[in-house]
Amino acid sequence: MHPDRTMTMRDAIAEFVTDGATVALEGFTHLIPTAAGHEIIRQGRRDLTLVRMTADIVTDQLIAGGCVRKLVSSFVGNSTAGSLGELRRRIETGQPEPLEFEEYSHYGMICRYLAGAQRLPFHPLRSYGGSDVPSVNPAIRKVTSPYPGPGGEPEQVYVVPPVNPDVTIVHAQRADRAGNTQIWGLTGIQAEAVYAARRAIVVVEEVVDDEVIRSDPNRTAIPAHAVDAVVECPRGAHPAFVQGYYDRDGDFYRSWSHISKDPERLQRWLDEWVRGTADHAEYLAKLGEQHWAGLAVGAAWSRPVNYGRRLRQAEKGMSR
Amino acid sequence: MHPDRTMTMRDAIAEFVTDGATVALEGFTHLIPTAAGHEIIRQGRRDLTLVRMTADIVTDQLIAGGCVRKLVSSFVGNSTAGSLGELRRRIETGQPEPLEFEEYSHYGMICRYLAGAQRLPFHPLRSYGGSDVPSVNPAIRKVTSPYPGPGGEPEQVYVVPPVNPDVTIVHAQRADRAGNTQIWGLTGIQAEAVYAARRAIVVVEEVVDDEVIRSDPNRTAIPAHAVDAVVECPRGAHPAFVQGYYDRDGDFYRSWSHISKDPERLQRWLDEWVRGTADHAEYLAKLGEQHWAGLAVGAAWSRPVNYGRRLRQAEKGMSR
Amino acid sequence: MNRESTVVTTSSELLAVVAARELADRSTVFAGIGLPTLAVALAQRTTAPGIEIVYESGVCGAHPSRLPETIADAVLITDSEAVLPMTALFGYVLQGGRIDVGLLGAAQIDRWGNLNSSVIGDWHAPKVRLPGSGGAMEVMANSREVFVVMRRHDPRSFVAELDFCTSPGPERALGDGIRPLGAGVTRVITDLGILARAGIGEPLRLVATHPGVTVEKVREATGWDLDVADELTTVEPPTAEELRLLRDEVDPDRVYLR
Amino acid sequence: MNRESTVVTTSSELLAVVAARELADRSTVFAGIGLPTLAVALAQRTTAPGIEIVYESGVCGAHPSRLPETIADAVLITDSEAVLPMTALFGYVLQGGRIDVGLLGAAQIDRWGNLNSSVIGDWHAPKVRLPGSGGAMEVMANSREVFVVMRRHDPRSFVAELDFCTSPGPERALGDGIRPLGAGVTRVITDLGILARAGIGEPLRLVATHPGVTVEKVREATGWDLDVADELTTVEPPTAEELRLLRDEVDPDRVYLR
Repeated sequence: MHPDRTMTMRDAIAEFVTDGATVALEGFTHLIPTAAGHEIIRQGRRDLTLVRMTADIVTDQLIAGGCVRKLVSSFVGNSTAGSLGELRRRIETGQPEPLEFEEYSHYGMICRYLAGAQRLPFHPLRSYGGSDVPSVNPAIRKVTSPYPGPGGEPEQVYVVPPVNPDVTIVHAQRADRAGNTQIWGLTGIQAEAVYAARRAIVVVEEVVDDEVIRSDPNRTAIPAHAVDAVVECPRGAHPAFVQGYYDRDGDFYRSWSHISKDPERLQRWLDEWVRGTADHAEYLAKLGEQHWAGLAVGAAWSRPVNYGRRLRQAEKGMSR
Repeated sequence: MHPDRTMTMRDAIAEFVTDGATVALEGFTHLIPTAAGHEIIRQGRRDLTLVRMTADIVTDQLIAGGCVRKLVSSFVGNSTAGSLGELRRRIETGQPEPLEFEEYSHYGMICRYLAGAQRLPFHPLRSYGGSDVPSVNPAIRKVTSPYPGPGGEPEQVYVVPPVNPDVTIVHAQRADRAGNTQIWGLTGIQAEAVYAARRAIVVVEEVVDDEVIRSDPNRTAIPAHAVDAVVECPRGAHPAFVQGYYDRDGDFYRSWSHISKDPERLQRWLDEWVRGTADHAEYLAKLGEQHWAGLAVGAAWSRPVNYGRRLRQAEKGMSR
Repeated sequence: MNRESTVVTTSSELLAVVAARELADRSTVFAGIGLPTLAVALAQRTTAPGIEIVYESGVCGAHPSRLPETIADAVLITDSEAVLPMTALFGYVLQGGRIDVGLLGAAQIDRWGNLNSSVIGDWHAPKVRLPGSGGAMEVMANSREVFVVMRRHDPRSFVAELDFCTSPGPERALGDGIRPLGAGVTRVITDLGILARAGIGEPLRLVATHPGVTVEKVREATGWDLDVADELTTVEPPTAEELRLLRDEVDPDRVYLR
Repeated sequence: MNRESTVVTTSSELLAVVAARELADRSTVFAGIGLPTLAVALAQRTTAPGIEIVYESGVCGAHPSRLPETIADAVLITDSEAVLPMTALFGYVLQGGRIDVGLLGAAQIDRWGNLNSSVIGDWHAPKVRLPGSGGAMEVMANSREVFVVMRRHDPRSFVAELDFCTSPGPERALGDGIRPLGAGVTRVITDLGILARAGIGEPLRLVATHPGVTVEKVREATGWDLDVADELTTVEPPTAEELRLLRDEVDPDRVYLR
């Protein structure tokens, strides 16, 4: 009865990410779909509109990989570890080719996903008043509220339009084969980004049995009906972290500022680590098992909660 | 360091629910704050504006208790078990006194809480087009989107205004003394109703140690900074159910249609079970321990998840 | 239990069987408790094996150990695949357009499938105050199509003019300047037969009657001048297998079957 | 470790100590990583025992086993009191008005506390592309007040005209016809001293200098004609106890202290 939506990364990207598509990659420091980004580079996708709140290393790699025509984002930086070399070159010098950039604030992006997920024509928010961002982004507009403000005066508020990506790709700890996806730790904007999209690919550390998911249905951040492909890809978020699975590779973040500063070095890095590997398993083999010892995490288990079970009449006396 | 916000039900209601206040009680079939409603009746509050999506038994009781001047709701019925006698009398006959009623749909109410929680002047939604509800509720208005519709034409959409209750009261499984509140099973609109309110009372089955909450921070639906009072009141949702703690008292739901049909019988019921009991402990004692055997539930434990712990350098080699 | 009584079919059984057949090949259904529960459970075993029921309470992929008594019954939650907060259920799933078929009931329906579940009489001083919209207005506005199940087909429920329109179909939305997102009511399943309409701008027409029910009887039971489809058919009575599934597997304790 | 070196105070220590003092009696702070982490951790031990830090990543009530390296560090999540989805963090907590003080940095600030974190030069062809708003615009618009910490007080950062206004204060919002919800920047803490303003309509004024810093030096380091408060004071140097707490308890591994 349950559909089986598991696919290989190669097939999922080939089927759902097409040239010219609008692709959202979400994950805020945690659960970044890096392996999916690398596969997009391997398959040589072009002219993508990339939607991503925090444009970071995987964004820089996709731009350097020649995949991205336009970026929609609210933060373009390598976390606290430095700069994104390729992104800055494209924006500051237009070399080797210009990058279209549509700039928002974080909540502006969140409200775009909210409007997209809810099929709303717009979403209001209390930001942008007096900012120069609307002057360089005509998609950010104003609406007059039909209710008076606190002093009885007409009240204006900024709004943003919905975003409806052709496909959203997120990374998560685990899912069942149908696509019921569980996330813990930072859950970010993943559910909204998936619901806003026409198609959704969920990349997971583990595909698990139905019973695992069903023992804790509140943990399901994305229900199966919103998912088109489930890709099992352990360690697919590296260099980002996955709560309870592995830690952030801080050294890699710091090294990216150097790698990306020199365009030739950056292309050599892509040739060696992305285009030169057949898939994420080869990328991992190249990193080496020893590398993961440094990123290992210990145990901090949640305490179980009781969901309860309805007792048959005969059991009821005995339960107390 | 951590504030202790625990209070008795009597003190919490006395301090935060005042005559004439706008009071939201939320909980959708699950986790209904019945005991808090009873305490409001015991303390004889008057002229309340009661905000509640699904106006059900506790609403009928509050109206019959003389506490409510105005009801804001999207569903007025005793679940699948029949009618709310007092509410129907007030609306159909205006006897013993009329009840103001502001009617919405469920999503209209949800969007009012969303706007309230987000300090938005309004929230758009795709309902109400062609409905007679806006003709009897002038708070529901229209806005023209600043973005063209799919055919390039101007697009209109209905909006609702924020609701900001003076106090929101919810029931939950557990909280720590500061107010970090965990809910599982149906989580409903509780978080939004709390964030929309100036003050919030959380009634819980159990006040638990900090470590219990902190072992699973994703389970915290309402963080402590949004809570003003934590009231420990076991079985305080009866006749509603609490996932994992006790089941719904279906017999009571069915009996309410009969009790509430006759205004004198209803007042006798209130005299006996609410005004005639000092607090919820007395109400429970009156029901009797045996009553709870019929509502007992069995065990269905969630499987724990690993939140992970950062290892010291020396531990890292050993962990693999 | 009465395994062989396939001759006598109750009204609940009939409606559940017909509704299950109409759900063929649909993926997601938004439904309440009672008849809809029976219809979807039967569809899962017959016409639509992959169908998923989404409950207004936020439960997706329920695997209840017993037949649920309310849309929020604890048995729907335990062992389910996902429990969504209301903002996600109403905002992302329903308004987001993820529902193929919404199942609704109502006190009154008109020829366009507009529904009243608020009041009988004047809203300001009603003869009967009904529960109101709940999520019905949202189910109507956002589902791809809506099926209505009416236990009793009579002129008090099938009216020329609603006392109050709670949940409007797309024609009324358009008249109000609002772009509709779904087709509105496409099927009405009653104890007399099936009314249907192809989409926006079409009134409900009688497309099938139950065995032994005449067109005249249906037209008399309808408060407006009911159109009859050229290709009027007779509803195939419940098969023995459909009844067996309903009685033995879906509702052996007769929670909803009457 | 150098327990006795209270004589030499580093710039990080100085800024963290001053910021911690300014946080006295506040309840909720929205903050990033680095200096703000140090300042809040010190405030918890001195001026504001009940203060709660809310991180942009959604973490409330963190109890990290180590000093976090990013606002989303795994050590912030494990053992925390709540982890909120972004819709709740930005919508209910920040825009909902639950934050007393937002702590921000910026590449440029002007006399009204408007901030630029987007570009140096023209936005369309910038000399330097900076990260952009992130949540800074929302912190500015929604916090009751905002403190800005600037490691280097110089005319390139303290400018008469911003190259681009990313995060506007309330005066600019009003000029754009938008009702502001907070007071904007009320404190700017720098390596030379403290600027402050009482609220909407007031420019930043120099209210205190660090020991040995002259008013002239601060005015020269500021790109606009800086007003000086009548009641100008000298910042009390970090006490031995403040430095001990920072060095031995808050950041013994010298993650942020330099």
